[in-house]
Amino acid sequence: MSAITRVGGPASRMWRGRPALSPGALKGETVWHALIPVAILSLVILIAPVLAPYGGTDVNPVGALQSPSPDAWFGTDEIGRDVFSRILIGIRTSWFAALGVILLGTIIGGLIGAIAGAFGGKVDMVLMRITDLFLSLPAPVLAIAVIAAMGPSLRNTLIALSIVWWPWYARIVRGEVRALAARPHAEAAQLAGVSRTRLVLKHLLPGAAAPVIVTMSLDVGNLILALAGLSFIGLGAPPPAPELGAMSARGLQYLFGHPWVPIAPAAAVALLALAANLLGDAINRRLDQRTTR
Amino acid sequence: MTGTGPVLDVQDLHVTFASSGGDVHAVRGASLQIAPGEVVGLVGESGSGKSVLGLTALGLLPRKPEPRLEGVVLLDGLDMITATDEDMRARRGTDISAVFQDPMGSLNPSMRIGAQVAEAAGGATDEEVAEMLAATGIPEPEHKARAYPHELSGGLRQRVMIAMALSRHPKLIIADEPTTALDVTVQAKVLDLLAAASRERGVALLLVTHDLGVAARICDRIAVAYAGRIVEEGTAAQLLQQPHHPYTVGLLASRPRLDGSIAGGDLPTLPGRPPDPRLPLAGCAFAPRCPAADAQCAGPLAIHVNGERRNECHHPGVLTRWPEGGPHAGRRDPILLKAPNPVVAPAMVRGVPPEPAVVVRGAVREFERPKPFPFAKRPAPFTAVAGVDLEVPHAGSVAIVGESGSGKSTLLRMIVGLLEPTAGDVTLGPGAPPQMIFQDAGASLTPWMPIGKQIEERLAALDVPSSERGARVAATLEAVGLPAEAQTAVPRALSGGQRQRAAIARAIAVPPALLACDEPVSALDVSLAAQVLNLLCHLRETLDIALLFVTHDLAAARAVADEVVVMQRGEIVERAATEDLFTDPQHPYTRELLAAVPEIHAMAVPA
Amino acid sequence: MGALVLRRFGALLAVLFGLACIVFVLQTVIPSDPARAMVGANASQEAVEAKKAELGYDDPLPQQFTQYLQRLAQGDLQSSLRTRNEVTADLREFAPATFELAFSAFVLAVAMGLGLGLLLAGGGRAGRIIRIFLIGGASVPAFLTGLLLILVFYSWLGILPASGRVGDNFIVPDGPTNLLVVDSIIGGTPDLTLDALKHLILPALTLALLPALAIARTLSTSLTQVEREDYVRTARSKGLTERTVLLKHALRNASGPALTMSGLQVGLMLGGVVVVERIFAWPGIGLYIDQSIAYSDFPAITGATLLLGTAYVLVNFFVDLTQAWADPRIRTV
Amino acid sequence: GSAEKTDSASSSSGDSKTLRIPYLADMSVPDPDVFYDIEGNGVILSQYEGLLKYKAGTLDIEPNLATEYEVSDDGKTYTFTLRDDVTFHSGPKMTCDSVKAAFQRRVDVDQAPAWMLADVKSMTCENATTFVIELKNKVTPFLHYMASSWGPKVVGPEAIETNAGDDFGQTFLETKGDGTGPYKLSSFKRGSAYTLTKNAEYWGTPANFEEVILSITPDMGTQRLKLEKGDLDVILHGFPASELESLPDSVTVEKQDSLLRLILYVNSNKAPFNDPAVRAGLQSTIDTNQLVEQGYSDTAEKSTGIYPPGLLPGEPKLPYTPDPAKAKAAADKAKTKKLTLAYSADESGVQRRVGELLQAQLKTAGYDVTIKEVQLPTVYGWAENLEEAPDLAIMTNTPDGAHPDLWASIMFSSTGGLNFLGAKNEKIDANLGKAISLPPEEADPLYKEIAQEVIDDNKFFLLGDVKNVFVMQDSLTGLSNTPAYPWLVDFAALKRGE
Ligand SMILES: Nc1ncnc2c1ncn2[C@@H]1O[C@H](COP(=O)(O)OP(=O)(O)OP(=O)(O)O)[C@@H](O)[C@H]1O
Ligand SMILES: Nc1ncnc2c1ncn2[C@@H]1O[C@H](COP(=O)(O)OP(=O)(O)OP(=O)(O)O)[C@@H](O)[C@H]1O
Ligand SMILES: [Mg+2]
Ligand SMILES: [Mg+2]
Repeated sequence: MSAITRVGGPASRMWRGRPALSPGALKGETVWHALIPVAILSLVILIAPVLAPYGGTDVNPVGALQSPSPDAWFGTDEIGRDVFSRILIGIRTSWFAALGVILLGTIIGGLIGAIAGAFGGKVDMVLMRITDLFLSLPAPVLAIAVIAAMGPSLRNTLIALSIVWWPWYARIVRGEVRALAARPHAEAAQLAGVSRTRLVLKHLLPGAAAPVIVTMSLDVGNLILALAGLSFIGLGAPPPAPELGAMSARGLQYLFGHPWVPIAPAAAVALLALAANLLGDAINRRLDQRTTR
Repeated sequence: MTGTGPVLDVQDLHVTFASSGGDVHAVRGASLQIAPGEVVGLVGESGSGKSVLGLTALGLLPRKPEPRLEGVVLLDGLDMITATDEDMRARRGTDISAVFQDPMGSLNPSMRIGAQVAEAAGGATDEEVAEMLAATGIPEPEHKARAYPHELSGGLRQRVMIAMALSRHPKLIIADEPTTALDVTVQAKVLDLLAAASRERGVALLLVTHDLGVAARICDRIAVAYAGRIVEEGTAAQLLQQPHHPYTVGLLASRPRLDGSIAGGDLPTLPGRPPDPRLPLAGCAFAPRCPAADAQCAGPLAIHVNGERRNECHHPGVLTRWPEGGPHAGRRDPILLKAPNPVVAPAMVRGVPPEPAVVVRGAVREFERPKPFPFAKRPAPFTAVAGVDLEVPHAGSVAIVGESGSGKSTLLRMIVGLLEPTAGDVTLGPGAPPQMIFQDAGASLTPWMPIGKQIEERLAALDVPSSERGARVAATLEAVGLPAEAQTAVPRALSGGQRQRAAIARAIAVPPALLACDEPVSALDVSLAAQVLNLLCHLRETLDIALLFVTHDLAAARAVADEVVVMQRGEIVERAATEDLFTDPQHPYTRELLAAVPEIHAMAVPA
Repeated sequence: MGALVLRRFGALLAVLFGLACIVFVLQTVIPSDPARAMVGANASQEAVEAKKAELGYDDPLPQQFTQYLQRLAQGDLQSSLRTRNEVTADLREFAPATFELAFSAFVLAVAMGLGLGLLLAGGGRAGRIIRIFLIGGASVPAFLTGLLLILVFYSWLGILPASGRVGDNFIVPDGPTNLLVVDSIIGGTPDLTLDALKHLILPALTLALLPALAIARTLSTSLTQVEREDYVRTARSKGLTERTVLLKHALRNASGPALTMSGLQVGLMLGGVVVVERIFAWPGIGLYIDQSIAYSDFPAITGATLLLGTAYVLVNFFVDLTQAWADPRIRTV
Repeated sequence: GSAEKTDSASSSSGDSKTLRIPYLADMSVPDPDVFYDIEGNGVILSQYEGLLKYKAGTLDIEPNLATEYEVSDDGKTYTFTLRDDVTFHSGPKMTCDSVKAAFQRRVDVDQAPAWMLADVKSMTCENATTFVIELKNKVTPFLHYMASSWGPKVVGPEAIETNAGDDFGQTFLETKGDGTGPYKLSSFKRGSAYTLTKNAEYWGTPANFEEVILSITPDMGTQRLKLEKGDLDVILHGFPASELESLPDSVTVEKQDSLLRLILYVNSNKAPFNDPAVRAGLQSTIDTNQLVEQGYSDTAEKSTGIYPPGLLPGEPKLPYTPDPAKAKAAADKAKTKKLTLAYSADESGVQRRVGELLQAQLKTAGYDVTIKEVQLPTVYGWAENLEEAPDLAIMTNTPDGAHPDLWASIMFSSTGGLNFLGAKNEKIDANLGKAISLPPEEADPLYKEIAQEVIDDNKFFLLGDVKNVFVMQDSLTGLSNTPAYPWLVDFAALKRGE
């Protein structure tokens, strides 16, 4: 890059249209609208055990493979468990599983990204080469290999997914931290005598929060789908765990005779992903507006 | 329809954007005519609706949020308000074209220059493109036509923009801040080119700018915009010599001039801010800021037309000179800040001359250049600062001027310790470590942290006991002229000028021995700039802070500095006391710099 | 550009080496014993030990690693426990089908992503509805999509075949490329080409769906961003039609993130082939992996992982270069 | 040009020339001396023939390539009279030498099925049609080996001579074949399809279909849709029992007996089931009725004895009766109530279903059961570390042939190949050792003793006798199969119409 272009011009480019002393971040209708489904979902997840007429592995007395009826809202599965109850509890399992992987990914990735971004130089180089390595590999294929190696279990599946998931977050966090570190505010803070840790924690990392949140929300759907796909090829949560992906994958053989068995959990996956995606999308557009307006 | 009438005839234009915080009235009844071949300047503070007016004429207002348009905008007979998209599109390029502010952003980064010019010309051969480029003074036009925008300098890019704007011989060019992003010397050349091109070809030019000096340099006529209206209009000479509207007087006064200094005094400033574009206006919009306003000013608008001249002041000509004294009159003595700080206060012994704030000896800074390919030999490093000696006396004020890329910022960053010099020494005087004010105030504040917290951080770093911090933060904010609420505000919630004050507040919360300022006002419009410059000078006086001040604005340098240093290609080419430098420049480069300053020569200083 | 290619190529080699390391680590942690699996259920403990020694599983790790690398360099991926063939040979047999499928899916995904992205970027109510539809669509597991597609297009409409690469009334040519569509064109057998294409549609569509949505979303986001760029305004100020502005100015500059996304989506596709090839009985690497999993055939799984990983790395290498082509700024950095 | 096969009539589905059958997965290799799985036995058994075979629908042995056999009084020498009208697919006539060479190949290749000839001392050809095998010691079930699905097959000279290479033709037989059966292997495309073409020179009743296409169709849903549409003829296994009812009328379902058995293994090498009393409690914990009914609908029956039905008439009856109180009492003595239950992965998920049901049953007794799915190689590894192996395992097994020894010695002996959880019982081992060389009337009481021992020892629970379920076009007739050949119908006997 040759000449440095001045960012100059009238300051209005940066502050126009913003009311003085307005409150902050996630304000705006779009986000609130999208929060409603997620809020309802969270509530369902919280009180799922209470809502569910039966336990996740309990048998509904109406019998096996019964079609939906007032006694079994979404019918029963091949061994007579109540599909509705299982879905309620499955949403919980899937949601927590997805959140688990995402959180683990965020923590590992965030840590690595923050360290790389904050230290720069050699540390950055080494950490980012490792991250790049993981990023340059096809995550699902790698996950399959890892689970196949460790043996399928929900725990192993989650570990494998976390292993392939964190690099995204490392990348995002590092990118943001680097970008922020190059901004004058980081230098200004440094000149103000702020310690290195505080600089990273208070002046750099919070800036990465927004893109990370967006990615996290978009990832919920992806992860549940990934779990479903793994279950389908026999590498998912072991039975009888009411995990939505596994329920749908294992129920697939009943698609023609007893369609509710695979379709109901798949619809729940879609619903879950839709809610998370809507929120992510809304946050995304909101942040987008904030940064470009 | 064509020929005799104005190329652009704006009558009582209203542009309103519907936004979530209420309707934004960007333009509120502006009227403006431009005759064929005429060069008209449109000046005014930020947010006065200049760009919106230009874009309306182009039919290029953003679609989201949807603007509401009222009035008439006749472009060579076609009403751009009622015209269909297709009609407007057909006029663009042929009847009207544009040059925008940021030459980097305004060119498609992934398309060769030549292709973009050819496209603007509605199809052209390579030879024709080369000719067009050559006509705007681009060297080696055939070669440059094959370049991508990022491979050209800012000045060249803007010339390309101009070549594109001229390519189809339009009747009117709208140039929106075409030179703001350029270096002073380049700025002058580009301006002259625009003016020459439009005069030679008889193309009318609407030059949108916030700098009266820029307008004065080339315009036949100047229109002054305020709060979405044209408040004064006239020939350049009339308007500059005998402004009738107090706002014009204020604008003129707050421009630091090459012949003026504020050593001791203040740059006159326009107090206050333009009205909120979301609020309805009754009467004169400028009244709240006007020293000559009275009850009448709240009444219906008074519009005076007299031949070429037109103004909307209730008492035209009442103000010939902006009254002395800026907004800081009452806040000259920030006692609390001066209170000796046991940890950081310089051990001053009466009688002994204080040590200089900083001494730089033979400072060199090199930057490694990337290898062109993996196993290549590393190319010789790039020398940004090539052996600089510099001394800033205790509580002194030194300005560094010079072209873009001459190493000014690099030098500053070495001085404050953000960069290690490759060679040479930087010796800091006693006192609190140096602080720095950046060009982009917004970017120099942590976006999510309240201003108060950011100031407190610095206090904490210097071991100011936590019990004292609150009071000190409040006092500092007051000292820089920020309201107390700013303490809890995040930077985004402040205006550009306020943000720069906040940055200054943090820097002086514990007065440093040296305050390095890297173009602290170039991102602000004239009146805000003057306010900030004043503030810096006051702080220097009251707190004994030495100022090291980087700028490319020589007038600003003259206003604040005791001594000026001229840099070129990493070296100091001239160094002199301010007065000497301006009256008797030695180095040819200094002379070139001085000549390029857009100065209002014709203007008699209002007495 | 030459320098860039060289630099990226260096990175490519490093990544491939890293991939090899990861696969080696995986191989050493597998709980099931390949030697045991290889000699079968009834074999004696001694036979297992002998096999272990033969395979070098009782050497110290560093030695195993160098041996492993040496074997890799010679293209030796050991033998599959299930098919008892050299994994390399198996992969050679299965790869063309996957290549054909993934490539078609990729083309389809990019095409659909482009179309949908442009639609989405159009904004308005229609855009919002499409957006919701896309998000919903992006949430259906591929195996369900696949079966439902078969149900509709095969069982109900009867216009497309349900599974396999080709109808069994066709003689499948023996090369030269083993890509059926290509081979049949070379061989001048249009009816086979048509049949092969018909077989491709549903699996490719299933595989392409999620990536297409992701690409569409990325493209529309970056298009909306580019729309706000000054040069788009400049283009308009030249009096260009909206179409020209969009296609000539906005799209190319917005393509960067979408390209990156396309490259990344190839990773998802390669994971997706395991599911899709199983549903559509598509005789490719995915099916090979699926069957190998059921057999804990670890040499096969790791071999296939290596192959898919390499393919992915290569694809992204080319995506990188394409991106540099699309954005001249990258070339010089 | 056209790539279609010359005979374009074969393109339409439901014709009389092509039989279309799906496989859920690739078979291992079409080499009879290596192959030891179930999926793929159709490819082996319609290409290759042994000296004897099981008669359709029974457990009786009948002649095949040998017209007669004779066993010496000491039970060590077997003399087979071979057919003289048999030719190999590659052309040459089958002679005693070819048979000997084929048997020798099995020994040389020395893969899993080689054990059937492990006791052979010598093989001689007295003349072109008289093949004599001398054993080292008496092996009563030896004739069953000859009839077994995995028994020695007569492989032709293409593999043994022309393409022998240095691996006894194993490379050749990975994709090609040379046998004597009603079908020859005309193409073997791994992952896609295997094609068998009618052997016009077949010595026996010629096959009805010109061609059998076995296509790899791993998803049962896809198989079903293709079957409904008429693009597949018979689904041999894996069809979910609960979905049978929803099939259209154009499809018939045949449920036939098989020797396949659903078994629960108990790990007696660690707590809690190293305590015989706790193990015994399982007898009253397991509700076999429920497992079989819900797991299999009516595609399996509750097991009544230790041996597959028909192998040992008069064997002791299984005494399992659910009794919650007893179950709980026994479970209370358990050192730990945390159990792991493994099941081997299968396509129709039936073992998982049983596992889940069993999990629920164990839960009522107070156990806390974790289920996991395992693949076969993992199962083989259990024996090496029994402490780490699961507490319980569900598996479906079949004996190699219809003889008690073929079941008991592989399942219950301490060294049995299917004794995955290392159950040890000296009495059983001793009895098995004795019984193998005794004539049936003396051996049977020993086998019954063994059965009683298995019942009392509670290390194996026999849960269900699983049926072969063939889902087929109702236009197909001539279904013929035998319980000893799981998942298999005689391709050659099937025909369309009539
Ligand atoms: N797209 C828009 N949406 C909402 N408000 C807008 C939009 N564009 C401009 N405005 C508002 O209209 C007013 C006038 O803006 P305009 O850009 O014309 O000012 P300007 O005089 O060109 O200022 P500057 O010197 O900063 O360029 C401002 O208050 C601005 O916030
Ligand atoms: N971190 C860096 N790495 C490489 N080159 C740099 C770096 N910082 C500055 N330079 C180069 O050093 C030269 C001097 O830069 P510097 O920012 O000091 O110039 P300046 O005089 O402040 O210019 P401007 O007026 O445009 O701000 C420029 O050519 C610039 O490209
Ligand atoms: Mg503007
Ligand atoms: Mg600078």
